[in-house]
Amino acid sequence: MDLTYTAEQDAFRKEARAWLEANAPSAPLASFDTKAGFEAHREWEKTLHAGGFAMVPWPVEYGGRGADLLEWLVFEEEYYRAGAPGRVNQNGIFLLGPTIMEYGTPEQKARFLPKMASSEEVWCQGWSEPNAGSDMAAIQTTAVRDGDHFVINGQKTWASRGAYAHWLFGLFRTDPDSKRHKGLSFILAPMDLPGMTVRPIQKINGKAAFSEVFFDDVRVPVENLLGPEGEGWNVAMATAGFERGLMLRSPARFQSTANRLVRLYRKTVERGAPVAPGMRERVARCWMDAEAYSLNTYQTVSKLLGGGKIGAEASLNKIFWSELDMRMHELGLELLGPRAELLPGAPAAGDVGDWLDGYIFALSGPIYAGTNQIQRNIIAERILGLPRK
Amino acid sequence: MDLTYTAEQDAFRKEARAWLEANAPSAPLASFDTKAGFEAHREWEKTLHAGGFAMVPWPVEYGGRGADLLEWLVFEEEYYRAGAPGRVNQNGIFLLGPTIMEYGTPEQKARFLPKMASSEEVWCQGWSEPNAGSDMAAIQTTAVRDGDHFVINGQKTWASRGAYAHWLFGLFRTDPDSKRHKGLSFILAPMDLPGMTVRPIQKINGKAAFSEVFFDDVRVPVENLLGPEGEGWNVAMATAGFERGLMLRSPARFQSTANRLVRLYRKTVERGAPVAPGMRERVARCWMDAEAYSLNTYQTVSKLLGGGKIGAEASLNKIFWSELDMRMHELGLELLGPRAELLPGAPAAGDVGDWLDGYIFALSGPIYAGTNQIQRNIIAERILGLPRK
Amino acid sequence: MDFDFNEDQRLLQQALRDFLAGECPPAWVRAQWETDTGRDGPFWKRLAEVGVPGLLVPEAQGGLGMDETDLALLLEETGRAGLAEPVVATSVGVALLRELSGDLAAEWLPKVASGDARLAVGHAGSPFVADAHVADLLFLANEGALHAVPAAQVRIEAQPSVDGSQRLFLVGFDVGEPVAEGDLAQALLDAALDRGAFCSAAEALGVADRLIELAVEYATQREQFGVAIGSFQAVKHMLADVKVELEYARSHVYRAAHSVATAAPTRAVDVSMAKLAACDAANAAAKISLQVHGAIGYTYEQDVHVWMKRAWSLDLAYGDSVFHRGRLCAGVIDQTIPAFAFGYQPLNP
Amino acid sequence: MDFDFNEDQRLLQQALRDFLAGECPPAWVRAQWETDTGRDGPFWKRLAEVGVPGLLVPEAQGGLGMDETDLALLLEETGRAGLAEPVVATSVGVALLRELSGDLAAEWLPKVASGDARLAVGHAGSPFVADAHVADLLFLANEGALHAVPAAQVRIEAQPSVDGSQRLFLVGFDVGEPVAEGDLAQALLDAALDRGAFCSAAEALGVADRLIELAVEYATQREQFGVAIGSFQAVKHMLADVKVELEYARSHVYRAAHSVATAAPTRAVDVSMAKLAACDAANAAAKISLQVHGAIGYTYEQDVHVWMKRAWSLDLAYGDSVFHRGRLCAGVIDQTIPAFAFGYQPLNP
Repeated sequence: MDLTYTAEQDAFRKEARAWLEANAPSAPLASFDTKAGFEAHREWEKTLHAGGFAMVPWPVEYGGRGADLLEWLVFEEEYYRAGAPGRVNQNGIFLLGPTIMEYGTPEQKARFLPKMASSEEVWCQGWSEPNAGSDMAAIQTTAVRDGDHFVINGQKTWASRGAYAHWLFGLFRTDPDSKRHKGLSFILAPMDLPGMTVRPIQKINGKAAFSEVFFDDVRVPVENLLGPEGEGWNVAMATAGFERGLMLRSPARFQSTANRLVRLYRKTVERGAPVAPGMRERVARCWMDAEAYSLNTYQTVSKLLGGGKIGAEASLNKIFWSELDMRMHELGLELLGPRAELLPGAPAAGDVGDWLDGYIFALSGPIYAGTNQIQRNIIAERILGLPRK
Repeated sequence: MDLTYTAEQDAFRKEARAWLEANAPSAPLASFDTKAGFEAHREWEKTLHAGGFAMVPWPVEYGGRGADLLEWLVFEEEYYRAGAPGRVNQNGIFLLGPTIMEYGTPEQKARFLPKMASSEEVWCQGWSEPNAGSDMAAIQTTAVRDGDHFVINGQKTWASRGAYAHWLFGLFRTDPDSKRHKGLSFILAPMDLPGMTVRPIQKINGKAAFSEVFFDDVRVPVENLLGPEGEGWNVAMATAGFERGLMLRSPARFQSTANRLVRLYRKTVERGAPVAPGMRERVARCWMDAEAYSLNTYQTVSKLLGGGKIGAEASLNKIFWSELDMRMHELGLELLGPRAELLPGAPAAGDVGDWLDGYIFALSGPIYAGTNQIQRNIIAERILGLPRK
Repeated sequence: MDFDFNEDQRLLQQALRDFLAGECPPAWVRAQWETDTGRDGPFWKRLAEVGVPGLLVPEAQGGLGMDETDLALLLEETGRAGLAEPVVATSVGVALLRELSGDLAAEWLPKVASGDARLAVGHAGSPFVADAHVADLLFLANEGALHAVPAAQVRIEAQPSVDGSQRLFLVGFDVGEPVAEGDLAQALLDAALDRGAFCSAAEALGVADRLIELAVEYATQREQFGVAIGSFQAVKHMLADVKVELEYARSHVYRAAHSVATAAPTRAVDVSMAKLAACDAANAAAKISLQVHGAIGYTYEQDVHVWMKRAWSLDLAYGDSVFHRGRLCAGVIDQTIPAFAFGYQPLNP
Repeated sequence: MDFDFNEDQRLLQQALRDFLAGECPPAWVRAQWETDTGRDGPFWKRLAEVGVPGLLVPEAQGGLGMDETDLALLLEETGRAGLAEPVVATSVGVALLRELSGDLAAEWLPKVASGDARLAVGHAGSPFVADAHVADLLFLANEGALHAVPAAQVRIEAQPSVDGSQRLFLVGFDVGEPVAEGDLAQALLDAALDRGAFCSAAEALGVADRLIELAVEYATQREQFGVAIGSFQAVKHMLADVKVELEYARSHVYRAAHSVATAAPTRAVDVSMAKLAACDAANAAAKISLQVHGAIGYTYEQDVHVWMKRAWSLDLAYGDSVFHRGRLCAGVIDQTIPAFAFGYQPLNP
């Protein structure tokens, strides 16, 4: 065990910090759930890509830097410290990307990964369906083989940024007689095919965030099949593992929120606003929990670099970060007092910042990527070994 | 709605207070889970009975005072304020008593209630069995009719004060071919019958508290059947409702603990001992919750006096008081600091009081009288109307 | 001692529930979010016809002459319906008018009872005044004095809230002759804050109830893994826990109603407990209802967020939780304001 | 940067686990509760043979010359086994001897390594000294100075704890020549407290693990309603939640091991976080394990309470939670002692 960085890691941090200071936008971009914000975020991704920081841990040939996961963590820390924009192609680069690396053919890798790294092509996911939410094995949308195409019919939902994305990946039932986890295949589909209709859904803050995607005899070439036909569930599970795991929820995100919370607390006390006596401890405890998440991630990365694997442990992470994120935002809002409900544009909003929007986002944490109830089942059954039934 | 007491209620309070001041033991009695303590508590019950306060809401003919439930609440408030001893016959007077009043024959009432009120006969309960805990319908102990007797074979467990009690009441399977809730009967059995063996069980503080009771061809006369043969489940459910409900958990108990907690907090702060900043709020919140429990009980009593009934709502109470009681004792122990773990006899224990023992008792709250998990099922299914399966 | 409502009170509650279920369905509530004022004058007149704004107005002035123990059950219904009209602010204003009496009361109380006037009240619990944009008369504090200011004499600046039902304003006015000063003004302002906090707590009960109802309904019809999700113990237990929280909050709110109606010495602490308990229950119900609904609940088109945001804004109305926890501690820990355990009161002499 | 244990460390952990499973089963632990001292000299010698008390003793003095990152995994095992021997106090004492060096160290370190001496340490985290009754040498503070006092020169008064494994004493002694004074004494005492708190946290991890294991075992075999109770979602989710808490506590404890071993500038805050997280996890595991066991778990003959009481006493050992929360706030909120987010450290120059 050695918790100090190597000279190389420090040098990389220095380089990333300098580059981000020079290049990160000084003002927040418009939300990437809007058309204009989506394009602005793509522009930023191009800058990142040009700077060589788009996909730090990917191989150079796919537009990455060929660094290891520890450098990825360092980069994320610097990225959040710089307050750089959210990653508009997160579903592509963090979810699908690793899956293509594991299951893709050489042609698929060459075709998809570089354009993903540069965000020339932005991806959305097509997992859920109206009747397949927590119960993902209930997928009904079919992709029936017809010569060298699959013909897709059905409906996907909760596709983030589905209205602007260029490609969709998801699970489809390629064996119409199959049940549950069998007979599903993992298919990649461009969003501009005839027969595809996208209907945006607003999230609870009234902003568009995800979409329903309807398929009406949509023809997708068979070479867009990722992994073996009928084995889509296993391919998807690898992706779900990544999603719940490391890359999308880098510890720097929560440490950054915790640091902002500490600053908000200190500022609130300094200006003499009323603060509950227990707030001091509760804020410190959030900071401590964010720290635990960071430490735990470094443990996981050390394990991975030592040849280990992430399994059901990802479910532990999901519960921990999602509950921490809500807790931190609740405290932030409590510290804002009567101003907590004001929209950022309100004249009296002053420095309320984005705690409210952050809270609304945090509220989705225990729901998406497998509800926390599903995660608890997984922990109980696969980690603790309690009986399924 | 009128939240003031009548002159009669105030007069009764005055009378009870004066009597308790004059008669309640000035020092705590030995635990009623010990032989000596058991007898000392029976002595106190005799005093109470002589004073006319043993069973305030019972009819005069059965040794009560014929008062209503509001006066009962007032009496309880005064009883806890006086720090008077625990009720050694609580399983009799609060659980079985009301059941006999509802289901007993005139002979049974005359035979059992007066001696119960005076604690000449102390009762223990025989509900649970090793394989029938939360799942009480799994009862296996049989009581087979043989002429004018039932012949009982099997085993009961968790009978509080079973080692000293004079009588036991419980559910037995009188139809050996029956399943689950059917074929059970509610039977009263003296503890000195041939074939009964009592084995004490120590609770986690090492003190005897409950017993296993073994039945080996124990013959009980049929007149000890309470309610119709084979209808024991319904008779027992009425009892379980009382247990979870009003009488055993009078609000004064929790208000008294809350007041002690406030005093402990103030004393701790006054003597300059370290106290967590949030403790102030947490203590106040406990006091507020004890208050809610009291208010809620007065609501329930008002409803009962207006002709209403207690149903599944008793499950709401069970969860609330049991969790509150644990929370209050946890805070009490936190306030004691490093002395919290000392046994009361330790030379440095000083004024640690009985927070530790109270905590150990509080820990049983979410378990006995139906675990809180069972109560949540009841609330969800019977109050909220969620589907059973 | 009788801690229950009478049959008339229950009937009035049921009548209002039926009225609002018919007249003020979720679609209507949501439509109000989109209008300029978020308030509907003609609907306010209809509310007056069923007696809501005039409930606290003495019968002599055309009201029902009732008190807060009657109002509590009605506010649960406005909360349940998600009604955005200024019932709370007007009720608080009516009580001020009653206390002030004289010409001001004689002029305004009948107008409130008939639905021809709405009131707004500024208080120490918030820098903002709710519904200042539609109020005909505003009670505003200035340097310890209380002023009754007609709409024409105020300047307002809208402060948009995440809750589309909540319309908040910073308000300025040209200071004229106060209607009360010194200790009297302070007492009136304190009472206004307590009354408003109690009213908000009562609405929060209805909000919590509605959020639980929505979750139970959804969990009963939504199937996953071949069964209704409401049959899963995880769902059951989450909802059971919040139901417990709600029912004990209810006890605090009903007691606060009595304490406000009778100006009990413990009023401040009683109201703070009610506000804390009810708003915590509503916030918990919001989180759990959202969780039970899953992704569907996270969409704008579903109703969960409407009541969730009501829960959030009620939590901040008439003193946020920090304010009320402060008063609770002042009563229970410091004992600088009266708080005594219910049932443990000193004997009447 | 490598936040993982190496294979040797894992093997040593497994070896100790096997040893304790064989030599120190629950019946043995419980038997110790009933003895006068609660400690077993011959067993201590055997522990010394497997290297436990001598782990921090330099190789030159017959120890293993390892550090706290090695010790962490072993203390998890002593916690898991419920071992009551003075491993923690002796480890803390060894570190003091190492720092003091000189004749004292030369005399005592070999004796500790060979199992011929046990140590006890008084510190600011508690008025009581654990294991003072069996210690051959006691480190005690007096007016800012640190004394090393042989057993013959102390007066002890037993303070029975609810945890039969915990033996606490008030200790007096005739003040002689101190072994350290002033800043040095303070630094040594601070380090002793931090080391002891870290050790207690590591034991708490093992205690929590054991409590979860007991619950899982019981829930898997106990049937109610015709199925194993472990198949109920309520049971599953309670245990899943405490498992989450435990695993994140683990991260804090392992980092604290490193901070203690390297005397990191953030040592105080890192240790306090570890102590808080691990003891909270152990206390939560105790409550949930008890709840899963139901009435059976509430009996003396079942093992749950043995580990539950370990959790309680570890929570109070080497600073209670109020002490450690105070340090956490001093670091994070007041920033009067060093605390910086892991990974956010300033760059090396």
